[in-house]
Formats: sequence, C-alpha cells, structure tokens
Amino acid sequence: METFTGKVWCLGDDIDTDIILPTEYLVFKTIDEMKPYAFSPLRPELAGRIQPGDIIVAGNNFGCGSSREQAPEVVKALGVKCVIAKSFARIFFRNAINNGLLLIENSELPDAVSEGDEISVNVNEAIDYKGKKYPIVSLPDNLLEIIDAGGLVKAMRRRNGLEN
Amino acid sequence: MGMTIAEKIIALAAGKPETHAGDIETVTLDRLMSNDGTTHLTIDMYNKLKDPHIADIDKLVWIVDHNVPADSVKTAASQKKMRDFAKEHGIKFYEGEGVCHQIMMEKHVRPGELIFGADSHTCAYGALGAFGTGVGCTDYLYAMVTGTSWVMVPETLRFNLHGKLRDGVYARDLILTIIGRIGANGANYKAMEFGGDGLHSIDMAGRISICNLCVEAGAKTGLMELDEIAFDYLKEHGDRQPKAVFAPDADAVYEKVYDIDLAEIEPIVAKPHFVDNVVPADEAKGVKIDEAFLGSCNNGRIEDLRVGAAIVKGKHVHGDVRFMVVPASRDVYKQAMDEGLIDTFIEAGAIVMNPNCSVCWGACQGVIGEGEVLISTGTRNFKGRAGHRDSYVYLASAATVAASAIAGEIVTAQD
Amino acid sequence: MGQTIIEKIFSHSAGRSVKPGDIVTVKANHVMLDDIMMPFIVSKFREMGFTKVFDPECPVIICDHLVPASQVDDTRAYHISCDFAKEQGITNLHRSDGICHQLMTEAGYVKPGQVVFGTDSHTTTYGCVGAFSTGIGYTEMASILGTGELWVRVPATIRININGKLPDNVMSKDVILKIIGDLTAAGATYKSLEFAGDTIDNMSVASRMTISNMGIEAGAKCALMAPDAKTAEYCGIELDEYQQSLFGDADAEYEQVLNYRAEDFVPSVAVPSNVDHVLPISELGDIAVDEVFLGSCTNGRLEDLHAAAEVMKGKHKADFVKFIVTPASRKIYLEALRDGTLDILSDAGAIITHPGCGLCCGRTGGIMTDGEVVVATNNRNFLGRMGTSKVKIYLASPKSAAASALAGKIVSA
Amino acid sequence: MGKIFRFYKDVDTDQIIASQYLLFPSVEEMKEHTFESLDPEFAAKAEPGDYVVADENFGCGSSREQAPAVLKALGVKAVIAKSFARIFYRNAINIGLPVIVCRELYDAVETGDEMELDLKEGIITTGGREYSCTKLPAQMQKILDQGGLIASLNK
Repeated sequence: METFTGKVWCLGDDIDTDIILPTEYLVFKTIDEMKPYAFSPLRPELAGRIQPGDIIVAGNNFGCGSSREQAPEVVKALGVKCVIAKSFARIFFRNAINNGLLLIENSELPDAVSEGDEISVNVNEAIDYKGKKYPIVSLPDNLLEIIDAGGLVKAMRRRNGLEN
Repeated sequence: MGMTIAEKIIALAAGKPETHAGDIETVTLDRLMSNDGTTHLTIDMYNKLKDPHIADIDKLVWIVDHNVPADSVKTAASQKKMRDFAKEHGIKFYEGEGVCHQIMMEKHVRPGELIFGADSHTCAYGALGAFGTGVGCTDYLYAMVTGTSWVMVPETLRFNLHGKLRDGVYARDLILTIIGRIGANGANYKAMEFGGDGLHSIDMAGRISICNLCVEAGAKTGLMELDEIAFDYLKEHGDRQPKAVFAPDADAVYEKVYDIDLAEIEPIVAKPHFVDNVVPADEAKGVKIDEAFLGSCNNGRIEDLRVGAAIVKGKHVHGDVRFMVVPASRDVYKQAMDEGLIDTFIEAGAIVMNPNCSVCWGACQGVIGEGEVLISTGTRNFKGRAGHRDSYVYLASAATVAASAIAGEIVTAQD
Repeated sequence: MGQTIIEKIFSHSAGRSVKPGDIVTVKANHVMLDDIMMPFIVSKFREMGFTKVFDPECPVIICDHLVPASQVDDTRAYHISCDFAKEQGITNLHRSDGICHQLMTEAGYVKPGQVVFGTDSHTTTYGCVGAFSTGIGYTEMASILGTGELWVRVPATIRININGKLPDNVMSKDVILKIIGDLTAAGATYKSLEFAGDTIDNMSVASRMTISNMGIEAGAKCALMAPDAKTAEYCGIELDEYQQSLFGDADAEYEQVLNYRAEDFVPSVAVPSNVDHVLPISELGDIAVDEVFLGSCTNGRLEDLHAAAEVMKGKHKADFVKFIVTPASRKIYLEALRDGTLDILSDAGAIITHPGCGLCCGRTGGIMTDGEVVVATNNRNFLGRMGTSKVKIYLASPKSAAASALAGKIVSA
Repeated sequence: MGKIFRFYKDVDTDQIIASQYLLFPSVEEMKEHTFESLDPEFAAKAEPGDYVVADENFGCGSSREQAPAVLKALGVKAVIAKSFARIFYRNAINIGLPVIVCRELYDAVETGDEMELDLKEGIITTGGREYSCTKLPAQMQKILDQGGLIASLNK
C-alpha cells in the first residue's frame, strides 16, 4: 500500500461547502480558475499557501452543505494529498471518492496534531504522527472499486469500452 | 431679446432678468438627485473635504436603483456607504422603489426648477418643464456643498411637433428618429425644446421618454412646453405646485428649428452599437434574439406595460427568449398588478423583476452573454452595454420589443 | 420484521427486502439537474463516453440559480442547459419558472415512493411526498444519465414523532430548526429522517416541504414523511397500494426515536454561522437587522407569503431595512398576485423579484457586506453565503422574518 | 514623450468603463477594466504619460465620472479628440484630466506613435509636426489651473 508524508493544515468542525468554495465561483469554467478561492470565507490566504502533497486535517462533518462537486475537485486541484477528518458529510464523501480524492476518517488525530506538523499516511493501514500510530478503517468494497478504477469517470469510460 | 425655456430657467436660477446662449451663469440648484452609480465616490470625496457640509439637505434626493437587489459584495459595500450616509444626515432616500428618474417625476420635480442629477438621463425632467441635466460626482459634490454651480447657457434646438402619431407608432419611435436625424452629438451642449400642437397628442409617458433620450443626441437637457396633460400629472402625483411655468418667447433665438409631422414617423429600431444607428423597424426584421427587455426610465411606465401586455396576452414567450419585464417604479408595478398586466406577463412566461434599472444598465439583472442579442426599450445600445463585450443590443418601442419576444426574432407589432 | 419508509422504498426499487447497511443499485425515476451544475454534468457525460441519455423522460433540467443572469458568464450555463435538452430530446426543461425543488413536486414530476436524485443538496425536499430523494455530485449525475441507475447504501432511520398543536407564531421552520439544533449538523449523517405524528399529519404539504428540505442540514440522506390524502391531492393522484404502504411500521427498527410535543416549540433562529446553532428568539436580545429575505426552496411558498402578509398587512417595513421577497415559483408568484398577497407585501415596502434561488444561492438578490445582519427564511447561514464573511445570517420562519422587517430588529410575530 | 492610444468616433462611457465595475468601492479597483470592451489589454499597456486620441464625440453617454477618473488613475496625461461629449468634458476638467480639442491630430497618427503635449501653449508635437489645439473656455481653464473643482472647496 502507498505511503506518503505531508505537511498538515488544520481546520475545525463543520467546514461547509460554502467555505470550501463559495457559490459565486461555481460558474467559473474550470476548476483551475476556482482554485484561488478555496476556503476563502474562512482563510483567504490558505489556497495560496497549500503546496502539492499537503494534508488537510479537520474536525467533524467536513464538507457539509451543498452537493457542489467543485468542492472536492478544488481541494484535489490544490494538490491536497488527502483530507483527514473526524467525520465527513455524506455527499462530499461520495463526490470526493468519485474524483479520486482520498478521505480518511480518524477521531483522535485531529485533536492531537498542530498546523505545520508533518504526518505519514500508510493508506488503509495507519497514520503515523510523532511515532504514534492512528489506525485507518478501510473503505467498503464498492468504493474501493471506484477508487481502483481511478474515479467514476474512468469507471464509466471503461464500461463504455473507451478504456481498459 | 426673447428667451427660450432653457434661458428662462437658468435666468431664474441665476437671479437675473435675462440670460442668453453662451453666457456662463452661477446658479442656485433647486434639487440634487444622486443614485448608487456614483454616490459612493461622492461620499469619499466629501469625507476628504477640509470643511464638509451640505448647503441644503432638503434639496438632496438619493436613490438606490442601479443594482437592486445587490449582486455582489462590492455593490453592497458601495450601497451601504450611501445608505449609512443618508441615514446619518437625514437625506431623502429611496431604495428598491424604482428607477431614479421615474421616482423624481412621480414625487419631486416641479416645473421651472433647475436640477442636477448624477445621471445622464436627468434630462427627462423637461417633460415637466424643469431643466434637468446630468453631472459627474465632482460637480454634484460642489453643488451639494455650496448649493450652487456654474452652467453655460446652451443654444436651443426647437422641435415643433405637428399632427398625431399613427397607431402602433410611439413617442420612442419619434425621439429615435430625431436622434438618427441629428446624430449622437447633434445636440451636444445644446437644449432640445419641444412644442407645437402635436405635443398635446402625446401622453406624459411619451413626453418623459422623449426628454429622457435627448442626452443620446448629446443634449444638455430636453424641455417641453406645459399644457393640461402636464398639470394633471402634477395634480395626480402629490399635487405639486410649479416653481415657474415657462413658455418660450415669440422672438426667442434658436440655433435651428425643426418642424416634424408626427404622422410621418414610423416604427424605428436603433441597431448596435449606436443610438443614432436607426433604421425603419422593417429593416431589422428577422434578427434572432436571446433576450427582450421591457422597462427602464425610458419605457418602463404603465402606458408601456399596457402596450406590451396587450401584445403578449394569451400568447407565450418564444422558447429561446428570456423576456424581462421591469416596471419603472413601485407605483407602476402596483398599477400594473391592479390592471392585470403583471398577471398577463407572468402567464406568458416573462421574467418580471422588481422596479430598478435592470437590463438597461447592464449589470445585476438579465445580463447578456457572449454573442447574445437583446432587443430593448432601454436607453442605450452601446457595445457591451447589456453585458458581454461581444453582444448586441437593438433599441425599439415597447410594442416591437413585446412582439419580438413572442416571435423569437425582431418583428413589429403589425406582423 | 417491520420496515421504515426508506427500507420499503429501497426494497421496492431493488426487488428484494433490504436492511440498513445493504448496498443496492436503484433505478432513478427522475433526476433533477440545475443550471449551475449543467456545464459540469454535460462535460463529464461526454468524458465518460456517453452519447445518449438512457431515457429523455427521466431528467428534469431547471434553470433557477442563474436566471436572470447577474454576471456576464451566467448565460453560458443557460445555453448549455437548453442545448443539451434539445440535443437529447429532453422536454422537461424549465427556463425561468422557479426553484428546482419547488418545481419537482409542484409541476408533478415526483410522486410518492419514487427514487430521485438531484445535483443539489436540498433534493431531500421531495421526502415531503414520501419519495426518496437526495443530492449527488455532477459526476454521479453524468453516470446516471448514461446508465439510469446508481448505487446507494440503505441508511438507518431516525424516527421523529411530533404530536400536538403548534403555537400560532410557530411555523414548521421553527420545528425543523429546533430539531437540527438537537440533532446537530452531522447528527443524521448517512441516516434517513422519518417524520410522523399528528402535528405532521395536520401540516400542509408546503409546511412539510420545509422540514424535508432542511433534513440535509443535519446531514441526512433523506427526510421522509408518509404520503396521505393531502399528499395525494397535492400530487394530483390516488395513492396506489405501494404508496399507501409507505409508513414506518410499528415494529420497524429505528436507530433512534425522538419525541416532541408541538406545544413546546417556540419561534427560533439559527444564529451565525451554523444551522445547528439554534436559539429561541426570546433569548437573542436586541439585534438590529439590515436586510430581510423571504424566499427560497425552504420558505418561498404561498403559505409563507401569506404568513408574512398577515403579519405585515397595513404596516411598513422599518426605514433603511431592505426587505426582499423572492417567491419559489412562477405559479406561486401568480397565486400570490391574484389573491392580493403581493399587493400587501409591496405596500409594506417589499422588493419583489422574479422566482428563483435569489439571495439563498449567494450570486445576487441582495448580497451584503461587512457588518450587515440579515434575517432569512432559507436553509443555510454559512459563512460568506450571502456576501462577505462578516455578514451575519440568522435563519428564521416567514412570520419571524416579517415581524423583524417591521421592527428593524430580530423579533417573533 | 508619451505613447498614443487611438480610438474611433463616439467612444461612449460604457466602453471607457463598463457598468458592472462602477459600484466597485474605489477607482483604483475599477481602473484595470478601462476600455475593456475595445482593448482588454489597455490597462496593462498604458503607462503614465500616455495619451488617448479619438475622433468625434469622445465620452458620449452616461454621466459616470468614473470614465475620466479611471483614465486619470492610469496616468493618462490627456485625451485629445476632435470633439467631446458634454458631461465627459466637464467631468474631466473637474477632476483635472486635460481634455484637448484638436481637429487635425486624429487623422495624422496611429496607435503606438509618440507625441508630446505643451498644455500651456496648446501645442502637440508628433512625427516632426506641430498641431495647435483649441483653448479651453476661461471658466474651465480656471478650474484646471486651481487643480480641479474640489480644490476650490478646500481653499
């Protein structure tokens, strides 16, 4: 399984989709154009500071609110390697998986970690932070299938004979 | 030496017995209208003055009408600045009540007044025999602080109207015809004065429409002689008493006099991107449209809505067209509700918005996109005026606009 | 063993008896596509390699977020919507008729017991007529357009019983705000909410709609109510055997059961900036308001406009307060026009706009700036939703909103 | 010397600065949208000391003072046209943006040419030739001399 290390950005509970990407930017033509506005209501500077490979750690109910799939797409486009939260809102969770953005649920790490710290993630096994291991619960099979295919678009392309 | 209406109003405001074209006069303003298009900048300048004060608070009328309800945080911030200032200083303030010029006509303008408005279409007030002219926010601020300003007395172009417009031809067709004839700067720095027996056949809505559009020929103001129709309007709208009622002297000096036979006017369309780019409506026929707009300080009055509703009644807006109907004021909206006109528009599939500048102003509501075509009763068809820089605006009468909304392409009401 | 409503719907759809935790593939009876997501849906649809929508009768395309356009690029989504409809032979297209969630039931698309997906989180609304409906992203929507189906996990159910008579100044909005406050914003994540009790029975479908609409604010997958005679009348149908069976069985297994007495509800607000931060208005103290918004798929219906008009009749909003009314649909606008409601609201100083999402979606319709306070009847008060992050949004019922517009501060009716 | 940006006849105020930017809180925020519909690159290309040259009726349309204000904010030294629309002309003088009537210049120059303006003498030099401009009316010259209309309020 894949292992990676990244720098942590800490966010709180109930990070809603209007925070992840406000409505006024949803109509932009491309996700790249939306990128600079990610998290702007809460932390306008954040989108500019996140580096590819960074990890977002948040509290409960990350991604609550609207069904806008621009939210996980924009997080992914910023290069965020994965989002670790105590819990995720349902639609955001589905949308993220469908786009191949890795989400990890863990109830203890978010309270332990501080912004700027580095953590290591061993996918489907555990998170390593300052020598302590935080276990990762593996995803249901049907979701793993979508992830294995590389997202829902790829899965459908495969179904339609466009990809192997 | 005789005086024109413009000369008489300026002389009165300057406290002189006489003044003539070319003179520069210091005048006391009777009323100062400003809207959300520029007031935030006026306030910024006001706050930087060494000794900020307002000469006569009762003369100020501030109207939020351009982006209502607000479409962005920047708009909201600018409007809040205006609202807070009005509240703090006790300035007469309207928000969401309609287009500024319509509110001024319904509630404030009195014949004989000299009015500065921080909006070019302030020239509309001439329909009630008042000299209204558009100024920028610096001129506005100067007048707000001192109560005075300077004006150069304009030359006057006289338009004698004769006869009567044919059915299906409107005041808007008349003024577009005139603008086409004299050009977009044909009246630059000048006053346009309207009179003659034909004027009596034109209702107040038509008169406001005519004076309102004079700036599109570059005019400083449009002015009309007053008659019973105008006095009735004043009586019905708050029983306002004139400051002075002026008719031009028989020996007034005009730069040019035009005689116009109203019966010869035909439906007109102004094609992109200039108001003076006019053709008979028949020549614009067949152009596919994406949006139609019935409204604005030029053509959003009850008379215009009646014309539009009569055409769309029982029909449905074309599937490819967004038909925006925007009454010019709350009073117009209420009257249109009472008369069943709003019902007709909604049933027909139109989009009826709250009274405000809307599509005519090109931000906030009914903005058109790249390559789109709009037919509009608004005031201007400049490039990019209604939205994207690559879009196209045709100006026409309420009748032509309504008929086109049904057809999906430019047609006249006769088709 | 007995079943909850959602278990019955998914069993019916899957053709076998299902239980919470099961993953089943269900066919969509209808899907709702809104303008703001259409450019993305169409692009994903093509990227996936689809050329034909599986059934052109299934999708309903609704232009509501961006009509009338407030920005120069807005009409792009409109044209993509109309062009895709034309290309695919989709006739269920609404260009300017109101908010998607209002139209889906009002225009007769959704019926009790159906399975419906929409690219908007408030798709939970159709639970008010006993349909399963939930919000999804545009990628999944594109896949349904191609295949007609989607996998779902059968959710556990939280049962909420409400019995008794609500106080006069309390509306169904106050009920759902209180419940969200109790459940918290994530309290029903992945769950089905099932509402029952005589208070619900006595509510109009419009009032029920407000409750189902806001189920998502507790994280719920769906928010269901058993269809009854009122539902049948609203939908213009007679309930068939399946639809009549859509109630929670007495011996169904609920993850949690909450019981409320209607008499205990009070006029409430969700205070900034969380929907689950709910307080009785009586505990707020003096909070001056700059704007009041009456509208949205939560509370822009005829009875909401009636409620406001009843409070405001013969009165006028406070000076310098913006009072914006955006009816939820063209039909509602027309009815409110014809019965004099708009007349009353206009006399009270309302700025009445064309039906659509308006301010609730934060694109136009009364955007605010730093320091402004709004009382709004919609469903979300998230940071930055209606302007800058320093705008304070209080969610309230139409009655409370109207009373606040008159008083210039937050009060109940 | 400054560069010339040459525009045609009847350049209206919507083209100088479009409606959707007018309610921005400050002229500084608006100025990057100057002439957007005619030349989206204008704001980026214009440097302080450059000139706008146009045909007849420059600045026709609305009374938006933002139109001369954005030109001034970009450092445009003067606008030279065959004629100006009334309100624009007055607004420009009021904020201290020189607006010069010169009948001959427009037909003699292209965008990118360099020119020099001697405001006091009313002389334009470009391509080795001199052009004389129409003098401002005395009332306006007075306002311009004292640094704009607002300056007179602060005396």
